[in-house]
Amino acid sequence: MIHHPMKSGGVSHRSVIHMRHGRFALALSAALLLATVAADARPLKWARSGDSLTLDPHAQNEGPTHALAHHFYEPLIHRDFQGKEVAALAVSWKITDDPAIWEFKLRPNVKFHNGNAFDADDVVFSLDRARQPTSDMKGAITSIESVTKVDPLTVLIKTRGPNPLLPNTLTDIFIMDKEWSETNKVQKPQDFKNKEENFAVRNANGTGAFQLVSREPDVKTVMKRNDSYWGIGQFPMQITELTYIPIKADATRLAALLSGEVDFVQDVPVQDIERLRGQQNLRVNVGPENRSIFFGMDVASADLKTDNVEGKNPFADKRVRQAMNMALNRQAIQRVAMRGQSLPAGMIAPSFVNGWSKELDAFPAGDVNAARKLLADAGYPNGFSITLHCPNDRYVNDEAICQAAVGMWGQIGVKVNLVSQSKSIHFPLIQKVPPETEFYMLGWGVPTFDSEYVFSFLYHSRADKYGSWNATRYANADADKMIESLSSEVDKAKRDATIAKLWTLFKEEVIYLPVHHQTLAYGMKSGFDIPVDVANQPKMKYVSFKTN
Amino acid sequence: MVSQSGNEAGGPAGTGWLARAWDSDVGYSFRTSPVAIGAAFVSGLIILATVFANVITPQNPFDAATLNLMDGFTPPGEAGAGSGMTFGLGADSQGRDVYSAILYGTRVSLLIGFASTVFSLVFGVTLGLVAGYVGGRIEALIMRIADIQLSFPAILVALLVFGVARGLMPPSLHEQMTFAVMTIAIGLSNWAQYARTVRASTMVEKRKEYVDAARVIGLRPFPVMIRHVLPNVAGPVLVIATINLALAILEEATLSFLGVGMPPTQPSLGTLIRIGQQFLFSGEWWILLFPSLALVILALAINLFGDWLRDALNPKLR
Amino acid sequence: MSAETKDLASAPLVRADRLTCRFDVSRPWLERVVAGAPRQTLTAVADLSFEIARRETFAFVGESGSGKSTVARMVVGLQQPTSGDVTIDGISMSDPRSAAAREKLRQRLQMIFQDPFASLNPRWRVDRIVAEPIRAFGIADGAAAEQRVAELLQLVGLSRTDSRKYPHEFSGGQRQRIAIARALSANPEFIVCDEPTSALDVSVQAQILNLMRDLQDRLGLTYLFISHNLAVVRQMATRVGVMYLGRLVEVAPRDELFARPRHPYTRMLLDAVPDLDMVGRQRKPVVGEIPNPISPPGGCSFHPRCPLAFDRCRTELPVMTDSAGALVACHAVADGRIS
Amino acid sequence: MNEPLLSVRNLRVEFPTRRGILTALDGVSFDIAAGEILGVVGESGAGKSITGAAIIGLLEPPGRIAGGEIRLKGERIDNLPADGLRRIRGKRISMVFQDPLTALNPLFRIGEQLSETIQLHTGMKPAAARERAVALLTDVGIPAASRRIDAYPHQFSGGMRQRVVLALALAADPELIIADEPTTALDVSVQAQIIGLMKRLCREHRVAIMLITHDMGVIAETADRVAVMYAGRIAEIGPARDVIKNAHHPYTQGLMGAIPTLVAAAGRLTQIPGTMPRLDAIPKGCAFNPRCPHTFARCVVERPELLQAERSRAACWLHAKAAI
Amino acid sequence: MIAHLVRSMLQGALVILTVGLIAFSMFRFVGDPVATLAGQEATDADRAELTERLGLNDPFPVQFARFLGHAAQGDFGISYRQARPVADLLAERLPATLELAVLSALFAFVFGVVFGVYAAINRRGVVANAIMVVSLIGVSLPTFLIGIGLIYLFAVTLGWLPSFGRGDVVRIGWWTTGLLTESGRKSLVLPVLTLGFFQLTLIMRLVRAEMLETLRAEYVRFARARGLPERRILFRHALRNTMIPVITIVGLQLGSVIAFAIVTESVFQWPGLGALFVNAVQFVDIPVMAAYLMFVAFVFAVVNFMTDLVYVTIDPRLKS
Repeated sequence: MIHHPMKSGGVSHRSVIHMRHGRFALALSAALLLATVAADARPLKWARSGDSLTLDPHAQNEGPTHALAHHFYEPLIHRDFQGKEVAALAVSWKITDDPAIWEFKLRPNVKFHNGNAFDADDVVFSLDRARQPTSDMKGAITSIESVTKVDPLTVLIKTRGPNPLLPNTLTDIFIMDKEWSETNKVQKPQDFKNKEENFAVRNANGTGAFQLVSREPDVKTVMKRNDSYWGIGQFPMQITELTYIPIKADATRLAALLSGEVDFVQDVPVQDIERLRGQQNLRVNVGPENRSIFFGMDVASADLKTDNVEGKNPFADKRVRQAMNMALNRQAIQRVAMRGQSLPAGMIAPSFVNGWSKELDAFPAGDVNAARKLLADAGYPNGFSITLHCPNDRYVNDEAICQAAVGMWGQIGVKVNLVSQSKSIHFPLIQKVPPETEFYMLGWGVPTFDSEYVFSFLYHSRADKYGSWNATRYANADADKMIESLSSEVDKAKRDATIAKLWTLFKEEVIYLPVHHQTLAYGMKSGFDIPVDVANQPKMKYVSFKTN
Repeated sequence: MVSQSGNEAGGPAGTGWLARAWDSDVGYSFRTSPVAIGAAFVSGLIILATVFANVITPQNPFDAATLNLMDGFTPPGEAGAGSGMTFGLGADSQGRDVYSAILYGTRVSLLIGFASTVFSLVFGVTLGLVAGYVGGRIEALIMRIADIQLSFPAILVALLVFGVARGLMPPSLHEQMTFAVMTIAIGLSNWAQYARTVRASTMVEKRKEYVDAARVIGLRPFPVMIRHVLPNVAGPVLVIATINLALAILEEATLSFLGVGMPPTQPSLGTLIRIGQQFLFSGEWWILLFPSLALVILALAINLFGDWLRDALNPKLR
Repeated sequence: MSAETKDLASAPLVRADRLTCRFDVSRPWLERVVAGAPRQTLTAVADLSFEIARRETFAFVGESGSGKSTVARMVVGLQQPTSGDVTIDGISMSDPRSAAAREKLRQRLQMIFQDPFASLNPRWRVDRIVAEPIRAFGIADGAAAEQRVAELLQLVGLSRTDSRKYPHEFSGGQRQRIAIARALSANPEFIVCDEPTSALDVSVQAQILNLMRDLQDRLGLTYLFISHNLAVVRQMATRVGVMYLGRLVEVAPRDELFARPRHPYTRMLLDAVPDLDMVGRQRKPVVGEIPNPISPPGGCSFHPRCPLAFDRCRTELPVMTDSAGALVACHAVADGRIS
Repeated sequence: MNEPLLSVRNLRVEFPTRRGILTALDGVSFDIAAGEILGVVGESGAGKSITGAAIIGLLEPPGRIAGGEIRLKGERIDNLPADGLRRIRGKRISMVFQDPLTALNPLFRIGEQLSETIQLHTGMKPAAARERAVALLTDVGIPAASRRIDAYPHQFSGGMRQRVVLALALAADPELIIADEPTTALDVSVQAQIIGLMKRLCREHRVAIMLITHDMGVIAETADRVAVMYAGRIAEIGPARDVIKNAHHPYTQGLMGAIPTLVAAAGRLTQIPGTMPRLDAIPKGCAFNPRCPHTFARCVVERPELLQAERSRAACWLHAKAAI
Repeated sequence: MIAHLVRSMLQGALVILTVGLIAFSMFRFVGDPVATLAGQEATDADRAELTERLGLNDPFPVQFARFLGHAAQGDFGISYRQARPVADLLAERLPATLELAVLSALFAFVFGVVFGVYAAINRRGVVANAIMVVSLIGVSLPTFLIGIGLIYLFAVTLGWLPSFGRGDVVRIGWWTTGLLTESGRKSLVLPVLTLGFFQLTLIMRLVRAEMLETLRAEYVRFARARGLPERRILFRHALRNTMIPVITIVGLQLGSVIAFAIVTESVFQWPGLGALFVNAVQFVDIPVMAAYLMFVAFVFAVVNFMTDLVYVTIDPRLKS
């Protein structure tokens, strides 16, 4: 199963958000203002390219699935549009005297949609449920050892060793009603992998701001405002009825917005942003997403299968990797393939991730001659050929980027055969042991907003818990050790130093060829102003509309 | 009847087949049908253009290294920002000259069209001949299968073959095998028509006495089928093949449009339309419009020709 | 040896022995089951025996459905008999042991068909059509074959330049000439003619009939002649067999048959033929139509239409008996009730 | 002499084709008297069927009447508008086709097709029309007509079907029936029955019949008068016995000699050399001149009109000498 | 007649069986069901156990019989991709596809027959020729281009009609219909036109050809010779005979409209079976592909049977 690349839960205990577009902040504060005025309410039709896979909140750790679940269910802590942590079902949390035990105070007077009261039992039940073998969320909260109720509004969470980052991991762990779950026999999460189905897949009973009215998978999901929501008065809550409609085809989705059938499109194709901006009654908001796109290559194998070089691995030569890196004209990709909607990158972490720096994110200017020279030095004056694997339905213009890159490498004599296919076929090539690709495109989001997450998945040698998305075969024992040390390092300065050292090393080695940090574009009727959510999980209770 | 005696008026004997064909009823019908002439001219022109595509295009759109990304989205008639060359029909998102891409894409479409048409023709005609000539259980079996096949639309069969082929082949081979898979998928979805027609004609022909005459001198069924029956069922087969060619091209386009066809690095017309469709609203109309026009004109020309051929070869309609 | 050869020469060229041909005309299995209908067979030819001497023209005459064409097809091997056998010059047409001899025999055996529009492959040029047997039997090739085709075309009254044309460039009569040329190309001695002129106009028919007779005289051919037209049969045949519902009812030398028809069916047929000599005269009407051959009447199959039928005719199948120079299968004749 | 029922004068029918205009009928003139059977014979392509189709107004496009006139009881019918001609068809002039198998609509009962025609032309009520239909079927010799009337065409044998077709032709008591090869598709014994039936109907219903056939025997038995056609023209016309026994046109003579019979000596048949010309290559002058044993200069340049020859009239210059 | 219908039914059964065999073979041999179901972590013992439990060790005919048995009960297994019972997926999307297909078929049939008859009667007329040219363009225009064009014109430029989906649907039991709401009806227009247009051109051309064939029949000439009015000949005699072959082929077409819907549904995001199938092909979701195939076979068999029923009532030659 493919989780991480699709995962978009962004967590930051630091909330380093660079507000590139000042009007988001304005819009948000305006929205909050309006909320208190309690203007009139109206429905919202929300279109996106893909549907949620299941309503069972613990069955799939996937972006679009969570995005919808956030409207029915709530975690103890969630994040607003900027990625800032906001108290949800917990009102406060702190580490107790035992550094391995956290205490959470729960929100009083909260009711589930079915009228049942929310209390500590539900939290204990839900966190236990999320750690069951069939849960897909268990990986996110492996550090939890046990959850205990103290009183109806207090729970203790014991972790395996001190874990200062625990709250960050809870933002996508939804709380279910224990009684409802038992009545409907859904104490265990749906076993998605083994094609199970349970009551919770089609029904939802949470504490969220919206209640499920009806759901037709891949067609539409209708929700209505939860009028007994605890947050009324705190959030605008102006959407009376929310209809979520997956529309796969770009053109159809856009047509739906243009013709006014939907109010909000979460993924506007980059080429259409300009046109939408030209529309009187429409608005487009763009903003950075917590995700970077890059190419990976097999830097360690003795020989490559898909190349035309006998007995040698051209990628094993750093000069070749540098040449490939130089040949990549990131500005051209940004300007033409992405229509300006991306940030060319030199590292696999956007600016709001801990460890990012301007120097590290710098990249070489496209220089064909220098690249050719490097190749010639490495012994490939006439280049070589290699197969590149690319997804065609996962990232913004993924296929077009690959195509463009193929042309650029072609200019330095490296003939790249492009194989682009669906993510469901592409990702296993990377995840398999040993990997079945030698050259590939991948995108990476950093839900913890910390470089450690990047290192352990992408740079650590492939071993047990680590390196599961590292198909480069890169293995550096020293680096591995340094990466492992990050999780237990409590001294922040020391930790940051290690991170910087690692980034410098990896950048020097040119293990990956970063392309850009992805940008999101939301399109909507001009009556709304929904800013881009860094995690790409907009929560509609925040949305208000203007009456201009 | 009088109308028949018109048919008997043959041209001068002993002239070349071309002259005779020109002078025949079909030839006459061709000469007097502006639609047929136009359709044949346009089809011929397109085929010629695609054959000499590498000579008459400024760019090889299949060679990614020659593309300049900065030329991307150059409007028709303007010079690209990267290479500075002028793009008569504009450039697409990859800086590919739309005109070159159309010719190369049409070449791919035509190749798949021809290959799959030949595939289904050979397959269907063989089965039809055998069914019609041998009869009995073999015929029943073949025709039942053809019935079943015919009750499933070509696009469904093609999708199915495509899906099965993908399931059977290692993912790494998918891209290289696309051409073959497409050819077989489209070919397999169209053979039944030939089989049906050929069987029906064969059953008519085999009752004719010239077949008996051949059998009297001891010819075996196979030579009789090949030498005598086959040439006489060629007319309807030709008509079906022409119309099937148009159909196969459209089918290829549809498959590519649905995303199960040719890859964007070797775009066929369908792939070009699929790519172009992304720019339907963004103002870069030329990326969608020109390949669509090319596809429709090509299909229409072939269809018009096939339609005329059907009427011309059907003596009843004269 | 010479005595034997002489014997062979006087022996009949073609001998058919109790030829029977049945076709399964049952409706599909399922329909039979649902309707509870039995299997149905059509007996096209039943228990037919005849002999054809060298250089004679033996004719079968009968209305449609009488099985005369099936006989023709069985004689040339286009149709396998259900039972019985045809031997030509002592070689069985159905015995597997004589397969090799039969292949050689094919060269001596040809057929001329009814429809000159259907019997020539429209996609072939005349030279190829005419030369097909020559090539198939390996008689000649290349220029020799070309030369032979030219001779044949001239023999049947066409020009040698016609060899480069296609069949559609000829009229019906000319096409039948081409068909005759093809039949003659491999120098056969026995030709089966299945209604060779029934698709032609009378003036053309006369040309073709004359041509066929001339050729017979010149080449010493033996004909089996099938026709529904009594006048044409009278014109061509030396001996005539009359068929009704798959059976022979009367066999007689031509003049005998037309002068003194014995079987009531033969008489009825002769009576029914519209004839130039009938100008203005009224004839007695013929009764009934041919019964369905799938379920022919029992006994003598002609009895429902026969003015002379009596009880025996309804139950007992009459056998061929000699009646003063003719063979007749009729109880009334056998009993001497008609002469 | 009273007015003929049908009078055809100088009828000319053309088929425009890509090789120019083909003249299928050229200057055809003849009369049919009430209650008379006129036989029209000729080889295929001679223009017999086209004559019939032209009279009843059913020429297949692009065929068209290009000249001459057709009068029914003195009233011109060749230039009637489509609807006027339709009112004559079936009511005053009926037609019988060669193949009874295909002439009847397979999806309608015999009775429906009969009643339809009767009601259309007589305005009878359905019940009366049905009664008349039963009577007609009985008249043409269909046994148990009141029961068989509800059968479909495929439930009849060939001979019975031709009887039904005749009943349909008689439905509105027409004055003339054009019978185009009505017996050709039938067996000899059935053929004799249908010929007998037609003769009887002609007599009893006082209906004239134009009998188109290539079979001289049928003509001999049935017709009062015969018209022999050659290459779109009438070669000879006269009383049946005269034409058959004492032909005046060399073509007729050749034709008669070419027909094998049951009585004449079975020697060599008389043979007309060559074949009938195609319509695009009809010789100048007398169309028969290249095949005629008596051709002389005039035949090649001037086309002969029908000239009186005893009781017949023949289009042959041989008879002009007599006139001079 | 009964025999005819029984044969039609048996033929349908044969089709279902054959398609079932194809579907089953896909199920069994394309993609390894054990590998797919067991997941990557499974041990050899797990695999063996699963193989046994799934009955994959049984002889082929036994497995096939079991597959058919399950299929007959509507059990097609679980979608690899959506992890839900395939039967549920099909049932959910069935109403959308059926509604679209039936309306398109109706549209195509009515207009196809009208235009076809018109074009046949006025064979050389200007309008008839125009109809034929349009029909050829229709045959030459791929469905997706028609869809895109209609969306561009009616949804984007004019804004009259919705561009995707079914609009508001009303649930009646397990069935959902868009016919009872205005937005539902509006949503149907463009997909129905798109899907129906191709069928319309096919039917029209077919009707024209058959009508011309019929008009050349001897009984039509005979009907003219009997003086029947042209209207009566055309609409009573000729049309009825034309309809016999037309109904057979149209019957087959109607069955395949459902499958033709694949492209239309993809363009219009129509929540039907076709869109489901396209997704299944892309993701090699064999159970869904197999089930869809079986479904189409079933529809074909049913439609074919109904066609034969109509056929039998029209053609008296089949009654005896």
